[in-house]
Amino acid sequence: MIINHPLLGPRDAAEFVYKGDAALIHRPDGMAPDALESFIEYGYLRDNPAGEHRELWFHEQGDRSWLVVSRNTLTHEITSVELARDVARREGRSK
Amino acid sequence: MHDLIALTPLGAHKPRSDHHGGVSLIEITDVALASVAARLGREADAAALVAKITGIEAPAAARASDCAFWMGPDQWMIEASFETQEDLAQQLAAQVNGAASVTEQTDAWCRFDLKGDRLADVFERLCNADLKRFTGGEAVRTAIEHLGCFLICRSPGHVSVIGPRSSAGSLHHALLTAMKSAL
Amino acid sequence: MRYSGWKVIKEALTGHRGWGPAWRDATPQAQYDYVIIGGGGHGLATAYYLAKQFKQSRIAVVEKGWIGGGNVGRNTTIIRSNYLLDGNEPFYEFSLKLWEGLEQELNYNAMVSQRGILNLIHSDAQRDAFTRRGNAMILNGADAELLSTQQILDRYPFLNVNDARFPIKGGLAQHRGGTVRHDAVAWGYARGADQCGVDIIQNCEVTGFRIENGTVKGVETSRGFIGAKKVAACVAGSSSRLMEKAGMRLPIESHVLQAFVSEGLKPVLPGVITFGAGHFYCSQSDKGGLVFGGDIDGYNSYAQRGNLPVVEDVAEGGMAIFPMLGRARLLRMWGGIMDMSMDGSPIIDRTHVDGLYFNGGWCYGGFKATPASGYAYAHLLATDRPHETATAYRFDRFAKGRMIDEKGMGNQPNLH
Amino acid sequence: MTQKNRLQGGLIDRGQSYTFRFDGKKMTGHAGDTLASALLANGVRLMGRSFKYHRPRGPLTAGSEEPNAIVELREGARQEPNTRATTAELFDGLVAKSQNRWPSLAFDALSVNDRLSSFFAAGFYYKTFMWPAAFWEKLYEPMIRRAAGLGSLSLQNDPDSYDKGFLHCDLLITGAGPSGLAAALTAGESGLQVILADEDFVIGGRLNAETFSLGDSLGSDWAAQTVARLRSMPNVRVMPRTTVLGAFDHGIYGAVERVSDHLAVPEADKPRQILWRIYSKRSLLTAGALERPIAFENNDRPGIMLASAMRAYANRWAATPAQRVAIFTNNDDGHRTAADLHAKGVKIAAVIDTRPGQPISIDYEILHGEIIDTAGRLGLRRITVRLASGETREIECGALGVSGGWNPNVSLTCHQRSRPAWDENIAAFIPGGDLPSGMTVAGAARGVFSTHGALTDGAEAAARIAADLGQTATKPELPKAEDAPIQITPFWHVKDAKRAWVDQQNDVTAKDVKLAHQENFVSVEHLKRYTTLGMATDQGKTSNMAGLAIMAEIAGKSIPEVGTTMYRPPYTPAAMGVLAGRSRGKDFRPVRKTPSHVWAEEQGAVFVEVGNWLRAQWFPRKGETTWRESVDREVLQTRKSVGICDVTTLGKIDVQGTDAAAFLNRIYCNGFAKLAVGRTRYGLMLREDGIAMDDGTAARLADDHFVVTTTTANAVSVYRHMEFVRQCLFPDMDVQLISTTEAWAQFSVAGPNARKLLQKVVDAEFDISNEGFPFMACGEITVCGGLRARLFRISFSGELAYEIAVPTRYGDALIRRLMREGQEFDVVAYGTEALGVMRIEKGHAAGNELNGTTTALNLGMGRMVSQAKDSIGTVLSRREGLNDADALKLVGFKPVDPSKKVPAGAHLMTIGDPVNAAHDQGYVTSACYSPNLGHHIAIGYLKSGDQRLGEVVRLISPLTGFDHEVEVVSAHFVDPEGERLRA
Repeated sequence: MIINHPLLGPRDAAEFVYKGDAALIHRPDGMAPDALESFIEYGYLRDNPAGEHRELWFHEQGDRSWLVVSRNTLTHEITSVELARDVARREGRSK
Repeated sequence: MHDLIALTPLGAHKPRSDHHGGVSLIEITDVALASVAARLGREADAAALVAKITGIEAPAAARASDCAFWMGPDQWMIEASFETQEDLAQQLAAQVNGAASVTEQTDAWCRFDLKGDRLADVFERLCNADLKRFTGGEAVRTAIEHLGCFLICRSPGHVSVIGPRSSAGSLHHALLTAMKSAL
Repeated sequence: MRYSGWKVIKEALTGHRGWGPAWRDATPQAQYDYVIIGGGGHGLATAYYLAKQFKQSRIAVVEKGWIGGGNVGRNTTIIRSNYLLDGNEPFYEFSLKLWEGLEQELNYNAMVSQRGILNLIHSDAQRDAFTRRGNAMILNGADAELLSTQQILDRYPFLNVNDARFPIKGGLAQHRGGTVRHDAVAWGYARGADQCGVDIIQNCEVTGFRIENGTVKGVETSRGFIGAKKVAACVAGSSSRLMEKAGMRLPIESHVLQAFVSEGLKPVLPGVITFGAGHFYCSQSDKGGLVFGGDIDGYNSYAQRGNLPVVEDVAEGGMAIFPMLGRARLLRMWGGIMDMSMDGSPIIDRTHVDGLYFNGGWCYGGFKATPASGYAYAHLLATDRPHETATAYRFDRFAKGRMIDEKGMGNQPNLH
Repeated sequence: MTQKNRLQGGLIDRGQSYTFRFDGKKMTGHAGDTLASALLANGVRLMGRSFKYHRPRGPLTAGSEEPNAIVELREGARQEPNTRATTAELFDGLVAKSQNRWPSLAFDALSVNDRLSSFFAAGFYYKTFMWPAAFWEKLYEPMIRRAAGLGSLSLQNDPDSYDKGFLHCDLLITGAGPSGLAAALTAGESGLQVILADEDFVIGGRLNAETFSLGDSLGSDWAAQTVARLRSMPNVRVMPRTTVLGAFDHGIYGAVERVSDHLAVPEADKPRQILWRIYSKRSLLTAGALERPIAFENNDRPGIMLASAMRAYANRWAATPAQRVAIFTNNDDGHRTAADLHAKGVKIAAVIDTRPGQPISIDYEILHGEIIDTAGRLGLRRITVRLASGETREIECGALGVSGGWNPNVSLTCHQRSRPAWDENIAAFIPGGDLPSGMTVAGAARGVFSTHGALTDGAEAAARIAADLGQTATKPELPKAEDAPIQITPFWHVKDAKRAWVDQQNDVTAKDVKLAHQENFVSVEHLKRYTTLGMATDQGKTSNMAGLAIMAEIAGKSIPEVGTTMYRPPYTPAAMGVLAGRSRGKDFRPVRKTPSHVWAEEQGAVFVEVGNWLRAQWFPRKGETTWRESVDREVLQTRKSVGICDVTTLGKIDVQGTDAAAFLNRIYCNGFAKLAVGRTRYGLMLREDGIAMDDGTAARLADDHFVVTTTTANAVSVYRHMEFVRQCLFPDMDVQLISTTEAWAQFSVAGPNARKLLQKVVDAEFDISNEGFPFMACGEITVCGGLRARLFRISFSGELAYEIAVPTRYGDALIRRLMREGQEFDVVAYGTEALGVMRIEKGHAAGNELNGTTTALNLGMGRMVSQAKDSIGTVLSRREGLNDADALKLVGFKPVDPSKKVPAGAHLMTIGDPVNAAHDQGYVTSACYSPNLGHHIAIGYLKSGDQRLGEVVRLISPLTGFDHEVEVVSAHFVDPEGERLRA
């Protein structure tokens, strides 16, 4: 596969390490009263869609960026690639 | 001045050089390296600092200047003469003013420079960088025989491979094998 | 129709006119006691044991394509029970025992071939871990033997020991492990189930569940509604897609695993061998093809095909230990959808919907589990209690912190 | 033997004669021959035996789809089983053997299977060999295995090397026949970066096998001229002998270039083959079409081949399988073969056309009918024809060309599971929808069969692609070429045959297809799997279509209703060696060497693989005969005086930024916010699921600067994890990470004299006294007169110990200096074994204990997990199953009988309990002989272990034969109070 890195352009997916669903960005608050329940869901349940999937890849043999890649799990077509840090900020992970 | 004698990454007292098919493969040991990574919110300052140090604009993504190359977002590697700036990281750290984190990298890496006309023929047996399109100033990080390496294109006939120092022997073997195979 | 030596001879002499269908193509009835979704090895085995062992009737297996077309038809055919953890080892040993009696049980030659499995050891720490595992196997009633490098070389004289990057320091052998003719497992169970009256319905895709007041009433399919008192999902890589229709999110990701076969070769490998310092395992089929595989590609996928990096990685593993394979040719490669669970171990459990049951999360180890999975699932369906060897395969083990994590990789399915 | 069946003309180089041997028989051929063409020229038709019935077979095709003529090529370690004689290029001295026969090709004992074939019908295995049950592994299976398989491996290491490579292009064109060449010209002239790959060693595809002309030239001449033109374009790379194996995601193709297979031995340092990973923006499949056979009684005799193959042998290779041949066809193309061979002086015995109203010839007889049988045990002698009139005729001939029509070569279009679609006009499958991304198909590969059609289709497709990629393309001037329409009436098999072969390699007959149907194996996939149809080394290229058609006929369905033909990578089988490239044997993975490696080698150290690292395991000295002697000495001397160990392999991560401390507070389960500058702390890292991930130390060099260490094994994954936490979870923390593992040579200096030794190298201005540099201190110092260094007072051995780090290039000099300065203390170097012994003696957890299933609680560090902060893993570590009252706890074990071992991997049982899994109490993780205590010791996990100190438990290891008693003790065997490390 080819991942079109937002800074570096097309790179072979073999340079990356895969983690999983980009929902892993949304780590629950460990100090919240219902933390255990939300961490169980965060840690163990996945949508696992057959179709569009937003997922995390780490450019281990490259610039060490974590990326959020939107990829179709049926066709492997990739429709968007963003720096995970930008996504995390946009989705409320800023301090 | 200390009296310890350095070893090259290949484990000798003198850098190694090999020649085959019109390409030279030369171990480079006289360059000091330090990484400069911008502190949060100080990205522009850090880039300016790199520019100040190197006398040329901080390299953009996947680019290299004469004495710096891009490593990752808001992070650069500075290259300097080992002879005069063995303590490069310390020197830089003294100048950053909280704009960047500086880390000593000199001996984290080994470096082999390949020079010759048919480098593209060699590198197409080694990694996925499209050397044919390189004109000079490119800096890509990729894998060569399982080793994560930087490829810095100094000019079309001159490429530096900067790889993990502990695997210098394996990297050298891979480069020389590819030269003999392709040329 | 019973297969017998006499029957085989008679048919040979009379032009094979007397062989009937191995199973009937059934048309769906309006109502069953049990509808099993998924005509793979596990689903067919479940139907067989449910009818035969647990004396249940009015059973249908619905399959969206053709039976045996999922992972039972695209795997590396290995059977073994060399597991470490208490939650797993009794189950897989039970499965191995069922394999050992399978042909006589089914009157179908699935070519269960116990030529042994050998895991190579390359470091002292690995030897310690394999020793612990071998002991766990023996304590669970399975067989295990620690082999020296010389013993291994006696069996595999062409193993690379002189030029090896990672030396071979021994191996853990399970002599009762081996291989099975994978397609025949699906066909044998289908034929057995059919003979017990099970309806096998191909080309019938489940499109939804009918659930009323928290109780399942049946399934909507591409061939209409089929009513059922109990519905049993058994669809491996498609688990998340199916159970989503019942409002469930699963502790499962679907990943692609590639497998490979070489051209036919005269026998070289007696048993199954796995490399311990790279990703490669290999056996040789009765037809002579070297059947081998390695790691999953590592990304979520339903595409049933993989990519080059893993092909190369597997070949590298092969050439690391068997440099004599260099001139053997890879004939074909294929990919299957693996239901990778969060701890690498399966689930056979009830769901939050009454009458709806789930079997999945087999990762890439489902083939060897086929008989026990069918048996244990049938047990659960018939009695509403888990089979004694499958009590740990519960959904709530993640919430309770009782993971069964053989590899110790945590909640990262692609590392199991 | 003379080349009695060599014809005139052809593309062979008669000036270059090669001698070769087949089954020991010496023959000659010419440059440009394949093994098959040379054998045919020499009058050899019998080249192989089939898989199941060992039927005698000759070549069916002239290409890589060959199912029959497969041989063992070369000898010794280079022996190559299952090599297609039809593609093996002849070279001087070539040696080949027929395979799957015994004792000889002409007389094969296992051909008895053929006589018994009625017992071996499709699926017979599944119904038999079950009685008695025990006989399967003992008798039946070994018998089957011996009989099965095709060629054999040499069992010797492959002496050749293989390369991998990477190519980039705008357009990859696969197949260099008329459409591929026209496309390459078009794309090349438009300025695209083009790769033109073809599996053949002569570019041109069918143009080299036909007699018709392109414009004023012969097809083959036009191909040669075109290749020359393409080679002159710097943006076009022409790659003959290059098979595109597979279409992978996003325009990546795998291809194998056979660099040296046409040579006796590769040139020095050159690879045998190269696996190219081709990155393409677009690809164009111009792989042509493959002719298909017709099934009829005994249609497999040597001499019976595809009509197109017969024509190719005659036109390109100037070889004919016999001097008198017949043709059997259901389409016009078969007649071309008759005409071409006739023109070459071969006698045409007859052309049998299944269609009424067939073309007429004045040169030879053309019959309307079908072939109902053939004769000739080891080679065709005679065919029996049933004429449309009903009368039968026997015709003598030594070869028969069969044409059942052409199948577009869609293989690569299927690699991403696109399903071919049925085209009624040509009665064949053409590429379907959802092709691999970026792929276009042109020419015969999509059913455009005429030469004119192929040329224009290729050129037009390339022009469209060029335009897509922003280049303007002008259609090149293309020569005039034949443009014959397709005239075919589908005809798949002659009815009522007893044995009409559909899959020739696997011996599947039309009757087997019928039997599969009878037993309900109707789906195409069931048919394939039950009968093995299409599972041979040609992947069904010559058989699937007929099998499908026969099944459709029996089932009363149309062909597309029954299914379609699918192909998987690789297009043709690929050598394992080339897929592995250079990563084999010793070069399987790179080696990592420590800074003291050269020195350690000089000392005669024994090395051990730790991941990719090579570390000194122990340093044997003269007179020491066992490893234990060396290790014991290293341990005792370290504890008595001082020892040095290279610990560079531990991961080191530089953590900087104003939020560095807050970041580490997230990463580690224990607190780091309050760690003072100049101090080091042990840290335990959990995975988010609450299980211990890694441990190490973090040294605070400045307010905003830490150096974190990881275990050797987890250096990479911990770094990745930290970047995940930094970039994805807390993107606005001011923290920067970089690995410095290799930048620093780090040595542990341990033992009561460690400080005294270090004081000899540390520059005087740095106070490393116990007061000035207490336990867990860290700092930046200089050594040996000004070399910058780092010093950490940390201890894995339990001794007074330091880790000293200098820039890696000085590591070698530093260890030499330390060893020299340490002579007065009798300093020893110690390796990983002694390191392991000392850490077990001290009860420190390492990889065996941090096995991915253990928690802080199990490690006896439960209280370290701070509940006052939200660090990774804290929440899920609270789950009940991870906090059982009888949870495993890390404890020590010593043997009740001090002479006994306490082996790692042994399990633990309560004395008196039955020995089984249900009563398992735990297991031993790490064990060693303790030279300080004089007996074996171990650490491991025991249920409620911390409450069972003093209890005697039963240690059992049935696998390795241990069963004795051990006492549960504290894991801290040496200096439990930690006085030494604070000394």
